[in-house]
Amino acid sequence: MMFAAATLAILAALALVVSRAILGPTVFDRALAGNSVGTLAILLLAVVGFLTGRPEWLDIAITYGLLNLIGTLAVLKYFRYGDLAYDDEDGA
Amino acid sequence: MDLVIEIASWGLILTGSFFIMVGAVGMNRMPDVFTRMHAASVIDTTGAGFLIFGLILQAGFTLVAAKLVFILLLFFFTGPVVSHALAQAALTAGVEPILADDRRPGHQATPDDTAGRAEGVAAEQGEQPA
Amino acid sequence: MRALILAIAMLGFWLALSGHFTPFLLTLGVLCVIGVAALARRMGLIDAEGVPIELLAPAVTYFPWLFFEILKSAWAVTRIVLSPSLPISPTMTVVRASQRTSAGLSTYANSITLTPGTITVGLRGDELTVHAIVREGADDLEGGGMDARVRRFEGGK
Amino acid sequence: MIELIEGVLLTMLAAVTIAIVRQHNLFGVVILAGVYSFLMASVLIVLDAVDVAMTEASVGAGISTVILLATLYLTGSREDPPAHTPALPLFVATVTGAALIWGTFQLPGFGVAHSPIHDHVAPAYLEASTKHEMPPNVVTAVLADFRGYDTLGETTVIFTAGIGVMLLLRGRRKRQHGSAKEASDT
Repeated sequence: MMFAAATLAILAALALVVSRAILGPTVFDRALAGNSVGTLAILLLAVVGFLTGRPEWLDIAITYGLLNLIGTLAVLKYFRYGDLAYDDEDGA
Repeated sequence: MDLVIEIASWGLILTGSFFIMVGAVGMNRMPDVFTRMHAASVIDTTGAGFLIFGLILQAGFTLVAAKLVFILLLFFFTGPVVSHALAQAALTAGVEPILADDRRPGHQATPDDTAGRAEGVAAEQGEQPA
Repeated sequence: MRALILAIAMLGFWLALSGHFTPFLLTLGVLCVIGVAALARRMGLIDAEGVPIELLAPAVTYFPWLFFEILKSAWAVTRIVLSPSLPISPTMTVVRASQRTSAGLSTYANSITLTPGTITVGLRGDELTVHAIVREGADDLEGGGMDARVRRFEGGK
Repeated sequence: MIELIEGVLLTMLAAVTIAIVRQHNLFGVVILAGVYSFLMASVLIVLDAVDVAMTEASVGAGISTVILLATLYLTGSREDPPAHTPALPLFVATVTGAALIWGTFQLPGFGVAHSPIHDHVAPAYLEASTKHEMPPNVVTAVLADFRGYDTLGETTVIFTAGIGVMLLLRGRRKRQHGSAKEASDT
């Protein structure tokens, strides 16, 4: 019951955030919304796991978290430096 | 005792859901990227935090709880990195924040501005029809 | 020493994800952890910045304080979002950070970002550029309460 | 409840798809494609296809975002105005889509226990994976043990492709940055 409530809240929030991703207007609004979509997808995953009584899928939520970080940072690094491989050769 | 835990996790999960909704609404109400980021960080910290604490109470002392703690730590350590990168990238690209009050000394340019690149990106954004 | 603690932490993470304790899988896990720790050491990732074990003890008191700060400011942002008139007064300001180590400095910058309502936008030397959603948030940071708290966290006086 | 979640997620997927089509800034397209992948992975999770969801998230939201950005670095980020009318592509896409939808009518219903895929190799895999010393997860056992050579071949192909992409991008970078930077790096 409370998981259902939380699921509904997350879905509503997801809809709002996706609408922000679609409306933009700048690329950074989209990137911000994209990152929030990732966060909400992780939370949805966790809550749905409890809702269906099988919360073991959380490893995947962790993977999502790491991927979300990589994806968003790749986009932002591109804007900051204009090149994904910026400090590849500087030892980082 | 079980009842106490049950009620506590109810409260935490509903509080978390509330903050998630607030953050999402805020992302649609705020006027520009920088102010929207504040709303998004409500989702990342308070919303996710309360929700996951509630789920931990439900999970009890199991591996599931440990994984939830990892997810929470992940949010707390990666969230600021992303926000910071986003703000800096937006500023570098020439997105001017809407400000009521600018206390930066002399309103100097952003740190190590890569000017040529920034103009290109800003020009692209100008063409966007919202 | 740092490599050992890193290895123990990674082993704990691996165990939590795996959830299987047969000897075969445990051996594989331990071997992987040793390999990764050796690799990290070779890459020079294991130093005061990569594995800040000195900060573990102060973190016990710092994090609850930070959580409380996050709660307070999240509530403030919530009130702003939910009020019909949207009373924001976005402010950019420059704050001086007094931390000595890079780990302390990044803790301060990230703590500012973690509390909803303030975001560290830039960092040059010991000057943080901060965007706050209302003037009061910028005033608080300029007051330096959090700065002093982080300085104590990293072990200064 | 599950149907509701699926319905909402699929609606959002449709909205994001339309937004991708209408978007002319290719950075926006990349980011929206990442959003699409996360939503799709959530749908797959709700449908119980956990391993597919993992793949969708890592390939769709992780790797292809990075690869598409690397491509944009080489090509520029504005969509060119179309050189010809969209009638032919639209026709091809419509026919393909219709054929695919028509194909789904022949498939067994979702979650039917005795559809062909569940009656042939799956029981054998399930039985064998409990008998021998194998990874505890059956999907992993199938991928890494029963179809081990298959998986080895796949990963070899992907690894080679990755190396090829890296070499291509690297060669371009060297030429652009000139030799002065290289000298300072060593």
